[in-house]
Amino acid sequence: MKTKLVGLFVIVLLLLIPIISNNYVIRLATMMLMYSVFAMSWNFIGGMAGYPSFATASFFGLGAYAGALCQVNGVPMFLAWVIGGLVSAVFAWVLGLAILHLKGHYFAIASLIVAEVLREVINSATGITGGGMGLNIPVLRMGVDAQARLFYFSMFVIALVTLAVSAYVSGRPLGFGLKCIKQNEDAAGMTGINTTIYKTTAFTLSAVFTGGAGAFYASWVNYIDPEDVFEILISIKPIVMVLMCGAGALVGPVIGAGLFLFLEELVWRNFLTFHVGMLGLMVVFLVIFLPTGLLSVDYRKFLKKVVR
Amino acid sequence: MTALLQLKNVSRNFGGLAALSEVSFDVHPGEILGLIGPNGAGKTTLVNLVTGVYRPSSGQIIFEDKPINRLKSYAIARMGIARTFQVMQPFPEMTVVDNVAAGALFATGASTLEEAKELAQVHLEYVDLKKFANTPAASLTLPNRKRLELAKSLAMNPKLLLLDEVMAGINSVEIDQSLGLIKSLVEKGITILLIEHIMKVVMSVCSRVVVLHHGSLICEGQPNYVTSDPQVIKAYLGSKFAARQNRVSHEQ
Amino acid sequence: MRKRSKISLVVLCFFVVFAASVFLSVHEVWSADKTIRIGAPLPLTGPLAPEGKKIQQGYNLWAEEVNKKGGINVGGEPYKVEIIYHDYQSKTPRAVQLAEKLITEDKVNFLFSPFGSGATKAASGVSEKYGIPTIASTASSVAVYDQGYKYLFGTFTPNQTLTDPMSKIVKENVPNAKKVAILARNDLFPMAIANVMKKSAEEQGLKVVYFGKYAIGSMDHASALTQIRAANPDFFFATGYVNDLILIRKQMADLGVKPPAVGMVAGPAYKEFVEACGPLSENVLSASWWHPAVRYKGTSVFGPTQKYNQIFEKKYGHVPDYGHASASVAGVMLQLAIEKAGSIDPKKVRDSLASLDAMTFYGPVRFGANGQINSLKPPVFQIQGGTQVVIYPPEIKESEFKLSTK
Amino acid sequence: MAATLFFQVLVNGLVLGGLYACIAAGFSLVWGVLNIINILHGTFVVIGSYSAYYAYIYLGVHPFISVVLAGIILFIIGYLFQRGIINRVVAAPVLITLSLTFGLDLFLNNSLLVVFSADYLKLNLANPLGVLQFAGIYVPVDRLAAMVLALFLTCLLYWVLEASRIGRAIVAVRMDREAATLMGVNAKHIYAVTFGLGALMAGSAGAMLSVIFPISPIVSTLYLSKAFVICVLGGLGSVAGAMVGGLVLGVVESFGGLIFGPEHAMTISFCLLILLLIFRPTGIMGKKGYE
Repeated sequence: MKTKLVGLFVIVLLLLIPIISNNYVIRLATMMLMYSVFAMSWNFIGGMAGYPSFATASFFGLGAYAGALCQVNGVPMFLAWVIGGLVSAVFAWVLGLAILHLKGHYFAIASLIVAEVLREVINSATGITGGGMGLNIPVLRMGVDAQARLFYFSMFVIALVTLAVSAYVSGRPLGFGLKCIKQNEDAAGMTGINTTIYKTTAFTLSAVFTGGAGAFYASWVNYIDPEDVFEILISIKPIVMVLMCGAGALVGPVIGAGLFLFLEELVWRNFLTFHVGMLGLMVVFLVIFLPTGLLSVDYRKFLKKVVR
Repeated sequence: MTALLQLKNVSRNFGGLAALSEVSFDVHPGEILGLIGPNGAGKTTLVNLVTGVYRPSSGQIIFEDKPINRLKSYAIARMGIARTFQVMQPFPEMTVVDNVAAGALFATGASTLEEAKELAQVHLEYVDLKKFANTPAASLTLPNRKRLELAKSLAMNPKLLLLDEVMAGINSVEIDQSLGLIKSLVEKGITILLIEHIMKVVMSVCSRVVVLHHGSLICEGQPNYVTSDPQVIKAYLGSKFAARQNRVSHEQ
Repeated sequence: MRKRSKISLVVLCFFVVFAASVFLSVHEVWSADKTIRIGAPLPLTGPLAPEGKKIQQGYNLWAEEVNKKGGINVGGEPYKVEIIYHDYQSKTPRAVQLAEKLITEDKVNFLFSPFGSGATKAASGVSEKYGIPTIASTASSVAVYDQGYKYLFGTFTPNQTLTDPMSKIVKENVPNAKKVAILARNDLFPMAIANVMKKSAEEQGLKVVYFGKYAIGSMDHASALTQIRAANPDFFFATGYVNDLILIRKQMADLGVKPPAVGMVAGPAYKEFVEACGPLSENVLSASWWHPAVRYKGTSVFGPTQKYNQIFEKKYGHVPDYGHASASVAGVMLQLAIEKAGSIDPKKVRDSLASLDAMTFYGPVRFGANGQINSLKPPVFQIQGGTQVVIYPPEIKESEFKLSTK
Repeated sequence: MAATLFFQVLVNGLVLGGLYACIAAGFSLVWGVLNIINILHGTFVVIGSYSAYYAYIYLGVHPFISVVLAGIILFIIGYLFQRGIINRVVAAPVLITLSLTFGLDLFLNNSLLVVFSADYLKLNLANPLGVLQFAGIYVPVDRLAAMVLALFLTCLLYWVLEASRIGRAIVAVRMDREAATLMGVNAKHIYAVTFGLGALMAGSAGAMLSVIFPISPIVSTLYLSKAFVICVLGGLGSVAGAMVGGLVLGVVESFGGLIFGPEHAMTISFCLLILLLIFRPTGIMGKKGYE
């Protein structure tokens, strides 16, 4: 009951943002929602199934390019987002069948390298993608404020859908089976779980919304290039966000995304040429001191300690 | 009477080392077949081959007249082969009831998670673990973990149950309880392959016994026949003991 | 108990983030009057950082010089200049976002565009949307200016103004010149300039016998250079950024690629290139939109070219290159336009820029209808004796073209 | 003519492969023993290059001698990083360790950017080593020397692991940490030494490469991505694997560039990597059966 109330409160708060703040804050809030989509998506494969996936950047970049190319060729924006998500999903399905038999470091590296491969491929397919020159996406013919709000609410919907699917999955046999796979994959197989299909489904779920967010991003910033959308940092960020709030938890990723963006913004504002380094320190700090998530810190105890 | 499970010349190599070579035997429906052998004989490898963790390097495994040696473990599980684990417990951070529910949900007809959890309660009752239903599996004591393993396997509603050293590390009173439990399973119509190295256990419940040594099948037959086989004695107790045994029988 | 504390922590987090975002949004714009604020998104980290730093030096020099002289005179009232930098980490979309942030949140009056044609084109949509006059100090592709935008003005003439004279010089000076090989980085500017070089060379009656692209981030050019050696060209033209060209020049020597003429854009204009290549940089041909050897009697804040060089060298300890100069002149253009308009109203300054006709240390400044400068004649230069010497146009040339020997 | 081209490209590939191998050897060692994917590796190489550059400019030390100096500097840096920070997560899942070294790399690389600026430097020897030439095939001596030196260092590393006391301890810890600890090996120290050795190899590689590649903090990611590919190609944790992986990558890139055009050279090597991961994740030199 209480959780529901809190959820409702948060949703109302998020809905209020575009009414009470300026375009820049709306942009930040949109970014936060996008980060939370990354984190929730990653949670399917990383949190639920326990596979150390560094493939977020691949899915994001692929979705961005698929969506952008659709839009350049006249496909309506919203449809282009759906296509971006689907392209990523299909890619993830095939990729999953190929690399999900790998474990641990091998899987991590394979998923990490995929983004590099895609980046190189898109870089060299100059004829279609513009290569390193990037791709311009047609600008929407509407007012600046209206645009900011349109994108905010669109991302809000995407995030909500992702959350809903996460919640749905975690309460169903799929989520249950993934939990088993995370604990002991061999035993899960012998319990009758088709581990290949389950893992691949989780991988695909983690791709579909990330890909959709990628296509969204392309429309939102009007310009993408391979260096940007396949950046390795995109793969690392959701992991840190989820780690911040405990892997596997449902709303954890959302809060992690908010906190992470806040810290990132803070660092970025205060250090002109050293913000990347500060971001690195932040990641180090979070990983070393909070490997099980902020939510696992009993902060009342902590406060008591501080007060005394 | 056709066999429920047939192994035909099954071999498995690991990096050039033969863990199992040319093993053949049948498991008949409704029996308790003992599989014994000293440590390192290849017993667990055999279980892993039957349950699809590994694939045989050569040979065939047939279950209910269908070859299963190329199937994945989930498919084998759904056909009705369940196993317990020797050391590890499957899903340590999940609750006891969830562990059992996993078996009920994925290997049998339970269509929803709720239904599976209800079924799980029944099986927990059966092995007397109901009071621990909501504790994490990792916190159970060793004998209780073994029970959990059993409950989980039963929840899969198996035709063939592979019990991998369920008696190891528990005291004699508990062994007797377990034996009772195993016998009651057979009455339910479940065929059992009992993997053990404690001979006493095997003797009392098994109708037949096969013996593995260094990856080969060295003897097959009634429990009494098997224990008097000199090769088995040698394998178990070493050649010195076998020689002494020989001498003793001579002197007598 | 624990569960409740978790939930309240969640709420707390949200409040913190929310409060912070509101705080950030009202974050006061200080001393809004009497100051002209100019936004400059630059690549201060990442692969383009060297370029970004150069541009920043150029802007800073201008702002300092203006403020030293009391600021910009807007209808009799002096305005100080403040440049607001943000680092876009060499990531173009981030540059676009920052352009918007600078306009909406930092409330800048004018904008200097991000680095290069690609990012400039991407960000130009934003400044057009908000009607903020924007000076592009590093964009040469015509495609950037032909978008029909009204608020974008650029300091670089189109690319063929560099390649036409270069290929002409090669044709005239290399005996029996027939064959050209081109190797280009697969990136916006390097590809664009390679393509126009192909056209220029063909117009001169030269035959392009090799045209290759290399991936961004290549660490080895041996295969391409081996093929080029086999093609035996009279003129080899390579495009890329400084690091690419340093590596290519080194590997040319390693593999015995010795054409009589070697051209490279855009690296040889920078002192780093000469230092890093050492003797190998000798006789490398290049062209750029400006060169410290040019002599224009500028009337703006920096005076004539010599004066600009002097001021620059005094502050940074080395001679400026075209990147520095272009950045400084971007400021000068804006200043001239504001002073002419007598206002900082974006629309008025925009119109004033469009009709600007002035002489600066950088050269005469007039913009075409599309906003790209069309009054410059870019110099062609060659590295001789460890420095860049101008060999074209004839009015300002310091030396004659020399054939490569290494 | 075609034969000359073929052999020239082959030689190009082998020499390049030698350089690649020396970039990857230390990375492979750390991955194999510590089970840590060290994202810092590329930045370590760059620090090695800077050390050699400034040693040459200010002290006139030849970069091939600076190999020792750079190695020592990096060994200390590596040892401290491991002992101070990375040891805290040494047994943690790959998510944690990879994110941690990634964060450290962002920090260290940005620090280099602030200290040295992003401007590209290159070490120009007062007496360049020149080019060997026979039958129309060119071999640059500096690359050749760097390759030989790299081979030598890699063999030295191999020997250290095989024959020295500390080497045996490293191997023991890698086989079974618990058992090694019981036998009196200080695992923390051994981990730090191993990480230090990995950094040492990176630093030495950097010193050698300072005469070949432009030096800047920015190029670290290029080195790192090569190390990745080579490690998986050759097989993890095996010093010989890094050697083989490097040579294979060098040759594949050279011929890939020749056949498909230089813009595809890197794509080809990445595709090779993915295929290998799918079908033979233990690499060319690795043993069958993994994790």
